[in-house]
Amino acid sequence: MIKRLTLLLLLAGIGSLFAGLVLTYVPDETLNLTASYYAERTAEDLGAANIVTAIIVTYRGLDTLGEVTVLFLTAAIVGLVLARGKETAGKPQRQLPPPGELLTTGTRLLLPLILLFGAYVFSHGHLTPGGGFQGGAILASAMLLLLLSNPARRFSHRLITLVESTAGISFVFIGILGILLAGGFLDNRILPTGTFGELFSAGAIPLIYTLVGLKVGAEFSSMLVSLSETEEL
Amino acid sequence: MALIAMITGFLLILIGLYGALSNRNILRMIVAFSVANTGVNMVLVAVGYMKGRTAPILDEAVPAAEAASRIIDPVPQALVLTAIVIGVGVTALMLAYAYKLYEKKGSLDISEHTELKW
Amino acid sequence: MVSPIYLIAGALGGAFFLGMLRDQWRTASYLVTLAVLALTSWLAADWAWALATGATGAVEITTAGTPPPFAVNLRLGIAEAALVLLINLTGLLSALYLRDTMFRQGRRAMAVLLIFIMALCGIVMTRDLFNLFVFFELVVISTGGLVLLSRDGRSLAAGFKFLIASQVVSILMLVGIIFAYHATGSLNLDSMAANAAPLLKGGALAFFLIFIAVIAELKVFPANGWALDIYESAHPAFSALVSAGTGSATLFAVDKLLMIGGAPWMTVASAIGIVSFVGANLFALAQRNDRRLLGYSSVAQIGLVLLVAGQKDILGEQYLFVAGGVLLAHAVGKAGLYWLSGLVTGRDLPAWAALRGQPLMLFAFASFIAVLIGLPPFPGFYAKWELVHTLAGEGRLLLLGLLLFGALLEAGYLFRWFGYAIKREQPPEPVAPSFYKRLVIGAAVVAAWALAWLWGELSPHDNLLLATPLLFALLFLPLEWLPAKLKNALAIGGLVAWFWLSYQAYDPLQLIFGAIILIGGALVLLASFQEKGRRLGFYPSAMLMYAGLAMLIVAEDAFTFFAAWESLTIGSYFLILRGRESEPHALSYLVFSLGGAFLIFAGFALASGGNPDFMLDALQQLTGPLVGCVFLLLAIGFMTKRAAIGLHIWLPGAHAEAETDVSPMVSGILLKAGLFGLFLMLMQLGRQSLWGGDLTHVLAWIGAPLAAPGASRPRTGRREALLAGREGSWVGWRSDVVALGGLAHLPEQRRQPEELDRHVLAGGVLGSDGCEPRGEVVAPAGHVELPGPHTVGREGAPVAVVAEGLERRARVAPPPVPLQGL
Amino acid sequence: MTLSIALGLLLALAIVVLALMAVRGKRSLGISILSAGLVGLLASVMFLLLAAPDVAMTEAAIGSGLTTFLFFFVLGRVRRGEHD
Repeated sequence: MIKRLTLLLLLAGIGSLFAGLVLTYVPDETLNLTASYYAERTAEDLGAANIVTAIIVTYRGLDTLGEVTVLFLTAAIVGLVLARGKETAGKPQRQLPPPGELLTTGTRLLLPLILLFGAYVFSHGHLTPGGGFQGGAILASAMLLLLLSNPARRFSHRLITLVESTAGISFVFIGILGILLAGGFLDNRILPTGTFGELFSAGAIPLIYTLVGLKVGAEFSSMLVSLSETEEL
Repeated sequence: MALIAMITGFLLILIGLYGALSNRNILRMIVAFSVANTGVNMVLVAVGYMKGRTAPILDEAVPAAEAASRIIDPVPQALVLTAIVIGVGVTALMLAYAYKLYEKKGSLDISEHTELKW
Repeated sequence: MVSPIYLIAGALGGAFFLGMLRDQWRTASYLVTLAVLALTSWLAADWAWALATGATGAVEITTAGTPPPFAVNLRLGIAEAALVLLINLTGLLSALYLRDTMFRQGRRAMAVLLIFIMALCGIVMTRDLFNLFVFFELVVISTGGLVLLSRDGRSLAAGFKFLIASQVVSILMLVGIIFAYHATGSLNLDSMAANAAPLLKGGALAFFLIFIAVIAELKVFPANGWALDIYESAHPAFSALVSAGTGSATLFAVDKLLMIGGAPWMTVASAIGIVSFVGANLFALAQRNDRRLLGYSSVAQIGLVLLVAGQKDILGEQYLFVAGGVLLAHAVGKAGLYWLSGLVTGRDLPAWAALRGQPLMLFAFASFIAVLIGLPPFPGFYAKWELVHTLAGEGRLLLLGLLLFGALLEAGYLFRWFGYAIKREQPPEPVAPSFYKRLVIGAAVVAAWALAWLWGELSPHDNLLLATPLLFALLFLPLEWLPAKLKNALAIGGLVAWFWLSYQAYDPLQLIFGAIILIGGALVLLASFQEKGRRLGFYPSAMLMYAGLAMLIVAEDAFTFFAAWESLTIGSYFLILRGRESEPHALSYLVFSLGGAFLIFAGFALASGGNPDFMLDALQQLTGPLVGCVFLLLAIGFMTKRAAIGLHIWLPGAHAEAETDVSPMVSGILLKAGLFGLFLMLMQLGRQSLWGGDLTHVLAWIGAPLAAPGASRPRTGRREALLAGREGSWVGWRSDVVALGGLAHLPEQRRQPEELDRHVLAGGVLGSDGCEPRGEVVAPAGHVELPGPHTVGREGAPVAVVAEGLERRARVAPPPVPLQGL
Repeated sequence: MTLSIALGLLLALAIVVLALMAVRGKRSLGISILSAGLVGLLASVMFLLLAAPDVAMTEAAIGSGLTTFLFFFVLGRVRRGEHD
């Protein structure tokens, strides 16, 4: 009973904090210091149409690097956790019901479309909403569809981790190129910023976001594959 | 509009925290945490919203010249994107832990795993 | 100079590269990990050296080619460089230590370790608030992953609870960040500090959320249950990394936030810090499991550094010296102890007796404990000296008292643990034979002593490590393999030579005590020639005690006096600990002496009014009510060493159990330190009264009654115990009654040492020379009745008789060896 | 303008109700995971109202889609054991 009481007390405290924040919140009329800088300078400096992508990839590129590492870590640790399981448990393989007819043909039809859409999303990150993470998630959903349609299917871990690592290394390499060629780490002006609105514009942003998309897609699928491999433990 | 979203977000956080800390089943705790994460994301976006302005994408409708007066604050959106992915990362890690805890102890009840005392 | 961004980019590149290697190439991946960690450590060391020698100023690293408030930037100043170096070195050593676990886990675990180290460096270097949050999350996730390395089943539950708590903290922090951004318009720490007004006025709630989240990340005392599970169940090398690395990185993050928060938040930080320091130390007293005890000790030390961070405004430019000293001492000491705990198989404290078979590991254990507590040659000592004086200067006496109380608790449970390791019976399981682990522990010991030398150089006072007596004592450590007789001769030679070299410079008081200590010590050591074998540990501790005493009598300023006082305490503790069942008595001796030492420390701090290099002679100019308190503090402190009534509990036990040649050392020479202190105090302060009572009368009465219980109640049977009882009484009766009574009678103004010898009752001191209690009494004081308050007032018999006796003594015996006549 | 506010209020109500369903212990685990996924989906619609298309896509694809699938995957493994 005391545990429930302390919990309610804690929540009451946090709730009053939030209430305080909401009551004193007054929305700005104009963009503040940093937002106005981004609004004016993104178009000429980086040549990216989607300001949010410009912020994510270049201005706050270190955050994105950290974020991609978060996913890399999660995939590595999930692999570590479930790999530990492999040596210990040896339960008999569970007989799985065969996938339905609809699912297999559907997968064969949808798979290329999903992959194409994913590729579109992360390659046009700097022009339209969407980008590396969303494109990567779509690629992972394509992988998911494959898994659902044929659970016993084995994926080569080698390929997935290879894709993931090459994408990661080239992302860091582009960052370092930023120091050598352009203003600083992760600066996107190592490539010409091209004409505004074109596919090949905004310097290295599309390149970085493609790599991020591949990496995120690979990481999510490696997580799914690790989880699915617990099937026949 | 921003206030509605912010209040919903805070409510979600409180519900999520209540669910996470009062439940005994590990999976329910993780579900509650993912609800709380969605709540936080909603608050983050709500803070960046400005009345009567559009999304920070420059195209024909919002030319670069008058961008400063037409778009909302892009920075919270960049932060939210990172926060969502980090939230998913931590949730996936917790699920892996939950699976291992279940495999080791055969039950999903958190109270059985408290061998370590104060 | 290579740009510091490679600290992050290099480690990341290495981690991703590990993904490329095949899973079977374990050695290749391990070598890549070590190479990356070595490179980043070298880079950090290169920058730290450049910054320390002033080759470059603090360097800003901007990313994305745009100026800071609009892009994430990193900074590398001297503090950041030192911390990054510490984190990388601990990472490298832990990777070495985790060799076999890494091979078993494969390249994924190595990648997680690399990213963990990179994230810690990120926390230290980043100047952006949201970037700080991302690196915190990286640390949380990699901690969750690395906790799985240990084979302990409970680590899963501990890891899960850790993730839950971190998730709650990250939610609060995110909300705080967005509202802080809304209030100040930028996420960069420096620009936030620049226009902090809106943040602290309107957005105070937002800053409160961020501050509380980062403090919770620190795992301070009340909110640390889940952290201790990690410390207890995780792999020791990993706990070393968490306590040294994460602790320091998060503390630096708090320091950056305090830069924005300003004074009100500093008091909050120091309040949380002191509560955490004292609370965690109290809980640590009750611990039986070694790693959980280390966990509590980490929480306490992190609380202490938080306290220092909270005093940043009054510490001024010494802030880096003090905070660095305490933090680095904690990091090295704690990491060393965790690595050491990896060698011992048993998990309860007495199981560490297994270390007794390894003299080197025992020395490492003693050094790590000394580093943690902050004993003289180590950085913690210098740092605490400056901190306590600044606190006294600002009149924050409660903080000062709690700080010293916490430090005493910490010394108590750590030395109790050391006592178990020395005295308890050795468990059957041997210590792990791995060479790598010993290499890592050796590196930690070298780092500890290097820090001691470095902080000695940096401190305004002279470097303790280079004081010749202390150096002479430390010389005996490498010579431990020599036979006892040779070492004994060397020791006696050293003592006499030191007396010969410096007796001209002594004034009469110093001459008397110098003679007793050095020549008396040499005489006592003569008895040690009949010992056979190598007597491991006897000579370093004995010489440490003598070094402390030798430095004590020549000390001019309070700093050297107190450093000498603590060294002799530690030396004598190790000596007494050698006795048969002397573990409880040695511990009670240590707790009493260190308690007394801290009282003296507080007394000096109060007297100095906040000026760290306070000369002893300045005691004379003290005026006002303060003097009474200082007198009281110093008196109690010196009397604990004197074993005066009420504070003598350790004396009989220590005597009864001590080895035959240690017992005269303790009674004859060690107690004289207390007496010297009292003499010094009375000479400087003279008669003092506090709250009406004349303190010196009180002192005299304390001195006299010791005779009664000591003589009338000799301990049962044991010859030493009987001797101890009578000995205590002889020493107590004659020297106290006669000396203190006489001094108390001194006229108001204080006396210079030269005039003093006619009045001082050195006769009493000389007469009660501890070597042979049955020595003939110098002056016919034997039948003088106890001096009641009425007799002391006038020029009573005891004063004249013995003073006249002294003059005959001084004229007759040539100064070099006055004692021969006894 | 009032249309978006009305829509916002409706969405907010739906989200809070679903969140309560996701958290309350009495519902079966599957239902609570599903309602958590729906909370994510409705949140992404709310983000559209808040003029944040990028975030809406991410929340939809990753926040609700992938997370819900991860939950059901682990639930499948665990469900074989004891019924919650």
